[in-house]
Amino acid sequence: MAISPGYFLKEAGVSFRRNWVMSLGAIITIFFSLLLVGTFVITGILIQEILASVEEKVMIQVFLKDGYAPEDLDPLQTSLVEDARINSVEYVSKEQALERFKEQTADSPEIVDQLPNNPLPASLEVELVDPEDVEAVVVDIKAHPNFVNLIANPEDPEKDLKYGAEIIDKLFQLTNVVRVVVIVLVAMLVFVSMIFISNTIRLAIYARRKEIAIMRLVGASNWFIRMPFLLEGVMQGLIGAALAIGVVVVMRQWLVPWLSDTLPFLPVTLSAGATAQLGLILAAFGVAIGLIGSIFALRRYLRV
Amino acid sequence: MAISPGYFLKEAGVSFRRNWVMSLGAIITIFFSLLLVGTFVITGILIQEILASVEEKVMIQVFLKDGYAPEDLDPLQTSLVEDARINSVEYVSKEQALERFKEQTADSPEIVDQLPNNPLPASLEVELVDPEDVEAVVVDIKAHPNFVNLIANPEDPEKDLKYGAEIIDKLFQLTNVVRVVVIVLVAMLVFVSMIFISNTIRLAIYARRKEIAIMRLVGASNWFIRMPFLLEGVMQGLIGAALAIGVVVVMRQWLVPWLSDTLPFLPVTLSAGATAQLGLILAAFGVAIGLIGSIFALRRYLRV
Amino acid sequence: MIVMEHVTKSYAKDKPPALKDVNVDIEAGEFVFCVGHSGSGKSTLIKLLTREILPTDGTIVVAGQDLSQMKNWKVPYLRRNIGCVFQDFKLLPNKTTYENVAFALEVIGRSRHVIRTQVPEVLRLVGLEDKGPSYPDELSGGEQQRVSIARAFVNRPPLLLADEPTGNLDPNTSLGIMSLLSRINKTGTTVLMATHDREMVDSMRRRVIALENGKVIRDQDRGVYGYGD
Amino acid sequence: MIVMEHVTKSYAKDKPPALKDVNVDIEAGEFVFCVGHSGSGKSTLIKLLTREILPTDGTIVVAGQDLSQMKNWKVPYLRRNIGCVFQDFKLLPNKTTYENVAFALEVIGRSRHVIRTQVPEVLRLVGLEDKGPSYPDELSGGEQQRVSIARAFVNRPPLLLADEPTGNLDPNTSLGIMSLLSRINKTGTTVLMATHDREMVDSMRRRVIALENGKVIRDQDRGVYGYGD
Ligand SMILES: Nc1ncnc2c1ncn2[C@@H]1O[C@H](COP(=O)(O)OP(=O)(O)OP(=O)(O)O)[C@@H](O)[C@H]1O
Ligand SMILES: Nc1ncnc2c1ncn2[C@@H]1O[C@H](COP(=O)(O)OP(=O)(O)OP(=O)(O)O)[C@@H](O)[C@H]1O
Ligand SMILES: [Mg+2]
Ligand SMILES: [Mg+2]
Repeated sequence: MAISPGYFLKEAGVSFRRNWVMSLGAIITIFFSLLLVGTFVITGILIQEILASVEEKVMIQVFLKDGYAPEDLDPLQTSLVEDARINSVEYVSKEQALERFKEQTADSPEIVDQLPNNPLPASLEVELVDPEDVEAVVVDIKAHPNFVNLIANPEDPEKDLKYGAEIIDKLFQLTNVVRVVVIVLVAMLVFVSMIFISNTIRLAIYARRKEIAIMRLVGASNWFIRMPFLLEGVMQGLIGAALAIGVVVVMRQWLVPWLSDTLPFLPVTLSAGATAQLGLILAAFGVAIGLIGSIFALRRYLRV
Repeated sequence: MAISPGYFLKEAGVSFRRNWVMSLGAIITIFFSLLLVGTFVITGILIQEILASVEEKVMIQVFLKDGYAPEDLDPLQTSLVEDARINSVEYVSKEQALERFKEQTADSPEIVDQLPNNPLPASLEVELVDPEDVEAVVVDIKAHPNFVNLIANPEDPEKDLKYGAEIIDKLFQLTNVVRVVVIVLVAMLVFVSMIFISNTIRLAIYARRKEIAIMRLVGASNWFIRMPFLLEGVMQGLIGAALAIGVVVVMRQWLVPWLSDTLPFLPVTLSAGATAQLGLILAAFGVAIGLIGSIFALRRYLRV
Repeated sequence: MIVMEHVTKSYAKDKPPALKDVNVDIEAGEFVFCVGHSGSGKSTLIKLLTREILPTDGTIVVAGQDLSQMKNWKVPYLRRNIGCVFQDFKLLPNKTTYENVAFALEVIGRSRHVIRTQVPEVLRLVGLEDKGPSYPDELSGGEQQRVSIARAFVNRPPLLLADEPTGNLDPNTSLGIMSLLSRINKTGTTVLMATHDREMVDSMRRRVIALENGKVIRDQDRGVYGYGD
Repeated sequence: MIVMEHVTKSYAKDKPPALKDVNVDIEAGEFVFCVGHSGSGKSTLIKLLTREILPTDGTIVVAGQDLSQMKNWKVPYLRRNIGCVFQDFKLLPNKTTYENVAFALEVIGRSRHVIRTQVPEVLRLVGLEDKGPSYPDELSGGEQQRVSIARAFVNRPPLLLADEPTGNLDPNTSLGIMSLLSRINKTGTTVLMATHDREMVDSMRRRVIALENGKVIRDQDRGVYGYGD
């Protein structure tokens, strides 16, 4: 049975052209589904980045008592710098703290001028790699032997060790909710795409059910009948994906710059690598959707 | 030509049952499209509310000089209270201002204790109905005859009149971007729905093109041929909308309470009125999509 | 009833026309056979009369109306006055025998009462009284042909066109159908029938129009099938 | 070649069976007519032989294979050894005449070279050499029937089933097709043909199996059409 593989390609192509109304429908369907998936993935990436930039600003502050011994500070600072979970450790002197306070209360600078001396403590500002480690790091700092010598209130260390636990918790909750919502939406859309595509191919089979019956009567084997449908589905998936990728690339060119212009205080960027990855994902999705849709429709409507 | 109107209903129903594979496909399509539209509208409403609650916090502060004349203040306060654009006007005394400052700088309360006297001015806090009016109201306040008598720096009124112009601007930009994004997404989805539905009905017509040709040969008029398709489209739209409304109601019961539990610091509510309105919108959308999809498909594929 | 003047029909420019300069005049109440080889243009002639296709040239007048000048929206009303038995039956596949026949009445807005009495009657006439609930693909070829015949004259049209209505029927059933058509013709209906059935044509002795390669080569009252003898 | 033993086929429980206790034995190389009224079960018999439908009862053996026991995936290979002319033609509507005939060869994996030589030859045999590029709905009824015939024997199957292959043909063309079938039969192909054409059956004098209401009422070598005389 030397059936030339070219036969199926030819057949898929011919049916593609002759039934172009339906092929176009399937392509548009796949295109829009993938476009929506792509939009959501991009939105997801952007939100991730924005959240990440906010999370970065989460830090632990250790307030030092006036007149602490520098030889007590050094070991703590060194051990923090060596900690893999920690991104950076910055020392803020009393003068720097007052400077900052002035900036913060720029509304009523006269307050600072009225101060007889500098009441603000020096501090260490510890920035974390992953904000989720904050509690563990705090415990470690408290456990450091020099810690009690450095702070003003050894009996109540919470007073001198600030890390905005509440804000971090809220932020994590928000991040998680956003993540869950995005994942649910993408899953929903993929599901919808599958239903749409399987539906389209099912209708294509339905419209050609007489043809299929005739093929069977003439002695065509099951795979002979199925092959062109599978190829057609994959072709449609690929074309739909190509269109979607094109739009994503255009979006990256125009939409992302516009967004970061409009929202200069939020970091809106989409790297070329992420775009390429997204393109690959969409192409794979297109092929998978076309193939799974075809197989699903074939299984239900070409049971032999 | 007394064609019983029942004929078309019967015909639509029969074709509905006999071609249930395709009818189901169309219903699922409409259902998901409307569900997505609904989800977006709800998300839009929630975001609106959250933003509104943030916007409410935008206010104009007028700082009063120490020892101002109360008889100068009263006319200004009255005129502000009578202004329709203004929601509320609150007087904050010097003592209250210091109290607040203590709360804000709870980190370092020792600062306040070190102050020899209260350096903070009394103020009027003006809350607006619509934050967009802020510039106009500021101009009006400056133009008030008593204004110069009340403030510490008549030569530079900007110093004593604060309204966080930058923050407001940023907030407006964010709100507008979010609004544009939501509107674009909803428009895209409606468009996708239309394409999907018109595609489904087009395929239904395609699958029945022989039947239609035969009807023509037997002398059926154009409307006679079209009617059942239109009714079928509307029926499918209505069923799809009903399913979508059901899911929205369930979401309101379960998702919204969960969200406001998870994000207690954000005001997440969806009133019964808004839900009913959304239901009506979805039903209208379903019918419109079914009808427009049918008409579009009929016009293209039943040209007579 | 039917007047065709210099009618030519070409399906494609590069092929010889299916009908060439055909002149036919059929009076109301006549019974006419149209014979000819496979591909000689019989079905084309019938499709022209129902305005399924338009002639390339010439004029066709059916029941006083010029088909080339006719507005598109008027075509359904023309067709309601023409019963047509199609060579390939053209039954609606998702309607039963009963519904297929009833459809011709529903289309022209007949009441349910009329449908309920006329459909069973006409099914009895073609011998399908017990096939009412069967779908077309549950019927034998001959049975489908008879459903097509029943649908064509259930609304008693003044003109009946039949394209090889006995092609799939055994001689006995064919005879039954022919006597039915004769009876219908006697009530005043004009009948034009394309056929290959030599025996039938020869025994009926009606007017015969013979086509060959799209030309009328014979138009004879009380004629015979001819050819091949 | 074909052995049917006590074969019964009911389409629905509440209806009389379409075939009742049919016993038929056809040797390789025979030429057999199957005659009977419309609805007597001729097409049902042919559909049973291609395993388009399964019998309710009894055994059918075609080319040494028991059809009731046959695995589903083997059916295509059975059908490749049976040429079948269907009563309703069953042409693929979106393939041209040439492609429809070529399809029967593509399905069994014939090379392009074989297709290019055999298809035009067989089209010439049925008189359609110039209709190669036409789609089925551009052909006359008789032309479609001839395409169906051409497709059935383009791959020279050992068994040829023909369901009223001359129903839509004029007597001349019918004669041509019949002599073609005779020639095919002389090369060793078994031919079973359902028909209504009395003249044909009477003039050929071959074996005739007559059906009535699903029963074999006559099985006669060198028989005649019978009925209605
Ligand atoms: N739609 C079409 N497009 C192109 N050619 C066509 C079309 N319909 C018919 N023809 C050609 O026109 C010629 C006449 O066809 P017609 O159907 O009128 O023949 P007929 O006399 O009815 O034949 P038969 O007895 O076989 O039904 C044939 O050669 C056919 O191939
Ligand atoms: N799929 C089916 N379902 C139910 N009944 C059927 C089906 N196919 C055929 N029949 C019935 O079985 C009987 C025999 O049908 P068959 O097609 O075998 O007749 P036939 O001899 O070929 O007739 P014709 O000469 O008119 O083609 C008929 O009464 C028909 O209505
Ligand atoms: Mg014809
Ligand atoms: Mg039959």
